[in-house]
Amino acid sequence: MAPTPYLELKDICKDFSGVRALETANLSVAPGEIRCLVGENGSGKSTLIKIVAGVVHHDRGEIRIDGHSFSRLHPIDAIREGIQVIFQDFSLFPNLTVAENMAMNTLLAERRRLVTRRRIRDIAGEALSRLGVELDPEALVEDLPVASKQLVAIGRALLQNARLIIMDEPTAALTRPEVRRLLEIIRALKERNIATLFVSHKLDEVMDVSEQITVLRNGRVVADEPRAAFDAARLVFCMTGRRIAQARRSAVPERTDTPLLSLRHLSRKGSFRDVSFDLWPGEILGVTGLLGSGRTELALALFGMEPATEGEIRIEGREVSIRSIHDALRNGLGYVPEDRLTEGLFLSKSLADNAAAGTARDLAGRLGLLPPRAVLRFGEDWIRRLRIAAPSASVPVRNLSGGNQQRVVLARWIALSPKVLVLNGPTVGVDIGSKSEIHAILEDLAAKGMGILIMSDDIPEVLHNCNRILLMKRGRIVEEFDGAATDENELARKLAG
Amino acid sequence: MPSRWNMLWKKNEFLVGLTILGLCLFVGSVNSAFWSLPNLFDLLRSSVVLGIFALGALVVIVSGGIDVSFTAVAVLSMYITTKLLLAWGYAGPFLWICLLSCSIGLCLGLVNALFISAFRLPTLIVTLGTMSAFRGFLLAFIGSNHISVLPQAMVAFSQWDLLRGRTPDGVLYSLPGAVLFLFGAALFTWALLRYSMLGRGIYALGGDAVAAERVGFSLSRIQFFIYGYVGVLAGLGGIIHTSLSRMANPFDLVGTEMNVLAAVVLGGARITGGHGSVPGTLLGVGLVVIMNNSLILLGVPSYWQRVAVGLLLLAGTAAPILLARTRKRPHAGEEERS
Amino acid sequence: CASAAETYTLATVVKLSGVNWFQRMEEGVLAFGKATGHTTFQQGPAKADAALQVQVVEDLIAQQVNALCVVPFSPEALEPVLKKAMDQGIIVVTHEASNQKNVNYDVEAFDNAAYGAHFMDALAKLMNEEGEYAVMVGSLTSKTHNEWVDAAIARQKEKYPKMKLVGDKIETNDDQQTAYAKTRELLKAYPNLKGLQGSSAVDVAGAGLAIEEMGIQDKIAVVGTSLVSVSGQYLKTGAVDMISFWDPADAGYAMNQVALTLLEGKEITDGMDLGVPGYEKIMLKGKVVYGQAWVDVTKENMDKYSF
Amino acid sequence: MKTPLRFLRDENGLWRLLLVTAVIFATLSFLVPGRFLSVRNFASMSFQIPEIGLLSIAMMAAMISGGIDLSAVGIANLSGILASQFLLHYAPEGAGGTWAALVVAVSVGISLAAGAGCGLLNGLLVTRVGIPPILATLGTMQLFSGLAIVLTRGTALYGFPDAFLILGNGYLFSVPVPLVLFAVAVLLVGVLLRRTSFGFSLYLVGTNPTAARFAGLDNAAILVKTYMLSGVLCASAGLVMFARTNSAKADYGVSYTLQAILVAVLGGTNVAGGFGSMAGLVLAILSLQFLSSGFAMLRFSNFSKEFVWGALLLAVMALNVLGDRAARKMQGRKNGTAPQAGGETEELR
Ligand SMILES: Nc1ncnc2c1ncn2[C@@H]1O[C@H](COP(=O)(O)OP(=O)(O)OP(=O)(O)O)[C@@H](O)[C@H]1O
Ligand SMILES: Nc1ncnc2c1ncn2[C@@H]1O[C@H](COP(=O)(O)OP(=O)(O)OP(=O)(O)O)[C@@H](O)[C@H]1O
Ligand SMILES: [Mg+2]
Ligand SMILES: [Mg+2]
Repeated sequence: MAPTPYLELKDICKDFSGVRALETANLSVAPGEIRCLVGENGSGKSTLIKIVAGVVHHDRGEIRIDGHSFSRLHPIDAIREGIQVIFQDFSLFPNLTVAENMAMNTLLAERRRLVTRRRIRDIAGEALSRLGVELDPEALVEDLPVASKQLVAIGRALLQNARLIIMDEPTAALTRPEVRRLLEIIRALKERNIATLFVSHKLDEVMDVSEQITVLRNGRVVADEPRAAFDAARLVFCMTGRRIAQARRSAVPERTDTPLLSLRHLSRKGSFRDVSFDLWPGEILGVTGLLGSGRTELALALFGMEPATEGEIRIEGREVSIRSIHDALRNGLGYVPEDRLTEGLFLSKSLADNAAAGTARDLAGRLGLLPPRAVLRFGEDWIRRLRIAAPSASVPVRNLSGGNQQRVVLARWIALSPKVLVLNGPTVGVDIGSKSEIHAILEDLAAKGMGILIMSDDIPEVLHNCNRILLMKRGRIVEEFDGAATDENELARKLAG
Repeated sequence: MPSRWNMLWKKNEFLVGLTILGLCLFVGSVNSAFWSLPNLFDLLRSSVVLGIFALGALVVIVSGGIDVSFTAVAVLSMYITTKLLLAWGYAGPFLWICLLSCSIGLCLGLVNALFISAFRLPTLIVTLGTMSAFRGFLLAFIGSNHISVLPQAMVAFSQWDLLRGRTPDGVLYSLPGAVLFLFGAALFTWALLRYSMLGRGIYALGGDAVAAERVGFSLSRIQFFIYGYVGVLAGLGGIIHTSLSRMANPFDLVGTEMNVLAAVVLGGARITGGHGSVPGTLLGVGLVVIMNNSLILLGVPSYWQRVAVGLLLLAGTAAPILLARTRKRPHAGEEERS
Repeated sequence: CASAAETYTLATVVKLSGVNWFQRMEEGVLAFGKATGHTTFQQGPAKADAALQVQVVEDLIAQQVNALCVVPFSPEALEPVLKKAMDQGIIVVTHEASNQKNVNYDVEAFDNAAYGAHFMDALAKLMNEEGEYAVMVGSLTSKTHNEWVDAAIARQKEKYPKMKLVGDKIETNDDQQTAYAKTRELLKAYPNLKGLQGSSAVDVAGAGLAIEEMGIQDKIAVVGTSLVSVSGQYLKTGAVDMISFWDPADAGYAMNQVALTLLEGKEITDGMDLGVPGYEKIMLKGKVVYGQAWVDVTKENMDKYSF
Repeated sequence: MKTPLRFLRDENGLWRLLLVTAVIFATLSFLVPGRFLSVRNFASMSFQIPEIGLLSIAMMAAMISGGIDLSAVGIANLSGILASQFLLHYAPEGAGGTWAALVVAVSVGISLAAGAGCGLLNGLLVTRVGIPPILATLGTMQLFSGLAIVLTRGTALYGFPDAFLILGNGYLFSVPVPLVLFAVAVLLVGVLLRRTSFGFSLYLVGTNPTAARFAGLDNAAILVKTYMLSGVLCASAGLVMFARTNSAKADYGVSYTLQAILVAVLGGTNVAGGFGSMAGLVLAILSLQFLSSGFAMLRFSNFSKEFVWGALLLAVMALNVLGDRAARKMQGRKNGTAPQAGGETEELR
């Protein structure tokens, strides 16, 4: 028989000013159990987690932790009960060093009044070695790339005395080796009778690590069964209520005589070296590689943020100089950034404002006049075109789920109709349903002749959507694959090897 | 691995230090009197009150807030203290005077904390409101007279020197004991920010308030501490200012808050929160004090002095930024607002 | 249409509310009200700023007072608003603004040039008519302060050739600590400094404190405008040698008296007695009424003054 | 069915501010009946509002961009003094006719251009050099007012031709000219902020400069233009101020800086950037002016006015928070309304 659960949620309800986020949700986690929580964007996963963490208070229902019942849980209560949370947005301190961030939870849990550098260094050193990654403990977190931030957030939660570690999409920004390492850690935690509640949109991870799976849909638990009861198709069906087939990209564009974009020997000191490739109209080209392989830097160079120092860029055969974002825009290059929340969105502004951010000048009439209504109509137009789930174009994008937020960023760029669109991690943190819809949007754009460059380490994503895939390592392109002729295992092996 | 030298160039304290050194060399080359011991003592004395205020402002800025009310708190607490003591005919030691002023400052600081914590209002708004309200309250209801006959202990305090000397032409110079208060406050603040969990909490709050709450810091406790502490420092600065100038002038100090904030930001604290250090702040204070106390030595014509202060302030702010930029990767610091 | 039995409202507007100087003036203003039975009151801006003072006057015009007695922060800035007041039939009397145009009369305690020159005479005497001296002004934009020091400098050039001005005009921002710090800096830049003239009431207090701390009370002569309540302690120790002022209460009283005289339809005449010390026999020059009301205070006679 | 709720729950607290303003107005009308509700008082207030109003708009523009403009008064004085020097040289007091009108027009142009120039300097210091706005404008504040002192040697310039004085004291169809100027500025800047692509971009840059850069907006250009706009507004405030006082001096209006910040903040401008509305600003000015004039009539000292201003700011802001909380509770009970901004996470900040 199942042991008494460590954490037990009964009939939890939560409304956000009229929006029902959770409706009688039930969840229990036994000591040492590995439980996965899945569901579409906006199904209530993060809300449930925030309630357990004490940062959001539930309206109705019961929370029991280790036998204690809480009517109003505060963050410090949850922490004292042994719950550690890796939040979806990391909740790190950008101004502090890696070591200080990693030590923070432990120090707080130990209820220390005073701290020394040595103590911080020791805690961080231990966490880093447990994670098995190399990070400069003295680096400021704000200077780190997203993936390293995610690692810090994970390391911070791996306390000695934790009883349950909750991970809200901890792998969104990680590449394979780190993911594998994390899954190992989760199993090792189990050895020490520490339970894990794991949220992910990457179903292969879920299937790999979980013992129990809980599926949320529209704030209700629609399935709660052992891992063995699911296969991938059933899981997707439970989550979305429909069947989603992953088709490989079918249309291979005909090559015209000039490539849309061609790079020759593009280099930037310390970032990437001697990068050459062609992108043809209608083609979707994938660039993949591990953390620090120079993918993002290459994308930033194409967008003029960190211009290349050597080599040439040609657009439709014409050599162009891209020294600034302005140059990039003028030459028809668009860029969907990696970090949606800080680089992509104006969180407190409306959906319409976000969508129109790039096009305001074109939308404006004579004298640069731009009536708010025109912006709103523009937003509503894109809600329809990209099927964004939002009550209206005037809601702040903060209130949208990840997948829909990503569509808003896409709308902004599609509206500018660039010749080449560079997407850095286009579906990070997006649920499987939305993901395939976003892919369909990209496919559609390619069909209309746009050249699309996807920077991603999501192997299925590049494999299923790209005509060709370039593998980057240490700033160089080391190999090229044909999307149709490669399989996942081969690519994964090459990536890691 | 970055070399030690490169690490140094990244440190704001180092860059501000270089800027100060440059300024000193310049002033010293124009007028060698700059390098004298009396001048050093004068600069230190001028730093005391500014420095104490700056330490408070630093703590607030690190926590991601801005406080513009501390000068009003300082004036209100020192004036009430002085009035009360005169009414009581107090003749005891300076310590109790200090404590009284600090306690009044504490109460006023807690008023700030109450609004900031209970209503979660932006700090600038709250302190702008309390600044106006405190000063208005003082002048409308407590008094607006200069008081130039102070309690004996305050006068004695202003005459307490650590070191004394006489120049060849027979001029006395001295290092006032008040600098000990600055050093003490600086040491305490430094240790607090660096070695206490409370201090770490202040940095955490400035880095990301939501995250700080999530890892289990009690935001309201931290905020009550911060604004209370600023109040205490303001009370301390106010009473020292009054004692050193041997006059309680209710029109004093208010209006200098921007200079204090400038000193703190010059010293490397980021106005957006999360960054800043006590050594950096002291350097920033030093820079401002040297700037303001060298114009006559430099022989700047009086009509040009304000222009000179403006240019020096801009140069002093720009220098560390530009120095840092020459050392950074080319793209960093590109037109990005901080 | 003003009948003799009517009570008038006379408003006095000062540069800055609350400071000792203008509180003393308020005493005179209120005393006048008490003595005559008319409504008198005093207002002023909360900060020393010409623009705010204009607003205070605006508001008083809106309140339809009968007379305005104004101590302008910046006379020029008040011209239009005072004109507006006069256009509406309000009697306007000013103080410390001998060049004011839109007034019925301006009341001066004395002639500024003479007052400034008298400081130089005092300073020269204390310095044995030789050596370096410096001058301070509250702000470079303050008209009276600059007139006083300009007159003093002119007097020195004319009568005391062995004296020498150093360090330009020092600006103290009407702040005692600035005056203190500037004095110390001055003495470093000019170690042979022998004399100092202050203008704002806190100038000599700041200088006095610096000088007392440096132990050079006997080497430096300090004179300037101030009040006993502000600088008395330094007069006592000799750090400050002489301060001068005119009694603001008397000036306030005199202004109100002039205004009331006009309201009652009478005339101001040369040699007239305004009923307060220093203004018993006024001198009328155009629209300016001069008294002989400055007071010199030294260690010896300081106990006579309580403000 | 939104109307009753909207009163409690509006994004920028505009309705509540309107209510507060109305209450202040009503109270003072009651306390000083004859005089507060008099034509004279309204005339007086309408002459006082424009200077601080123009400066507040300038401050609000800078604050929307995520910065601040502490040099506002310095710009007003410096640009006004440059214009005055030109004016006094070519058309001294008493000059009339078309020549004077022409000179006045040119000097207005000079002043606005100087304001734009000062704003340009601020903008460049912030964007190119990278100095935080609060420090950059603190430095230029000293610089500008210092230059004003150098130019005038600290004395006042006065005696302008009548054609110029109209700007500060004249009437247009029995409305004071400065009020007309202010209204025009409110209208123009209001349209610029809310109904042009520039304004649209400005709000975005103020909200999140990084995202704005990634969206292809030219942050630097937008900020520079904003500081120039702020400079021009300050210059026009300077013109009104100098025309009203018939004189120009380096230290006029030094206390306006904090007042302008107070007005902007009371009007709902977000100090962190990205939010601020003209309607809020106008309401804030009105409420402070009512208090100011009303208190003068009650013969309260100007210090108590300062006290009440501060208290008012705190009260209005606290009221906003309490109102939002109440509204959220009510909305929670009624189910099914559309989601609103804010929410739990907002409260955490
Ligand atoms: N702070 C909030 N204010 C208002 N509504 C909220 C808030 N947080 C969540 N919601 C609503 O609650 C619902 C569930 O949100 P939640 O974040 O729990 O989803 P999720 O399952 O984590 O989605 P995702 O997969 O995108 O992370 C959403 O539809 C959202 O509209
Ligand atoms: N402040 C907020 N106000 C309203 N809704 C919110 C707020 N914050 C979050 N939400 C809601 O939370 C839901 C999910 O947001 P969150 O960023 O947690 O994504 P997530 O479910 O973890 O998913 P993913 O990253 O996979 O899209 C959204 O549907 C959104 O409506
Ligand atoms: Mg989530
Ligand atoms: Mg002497």
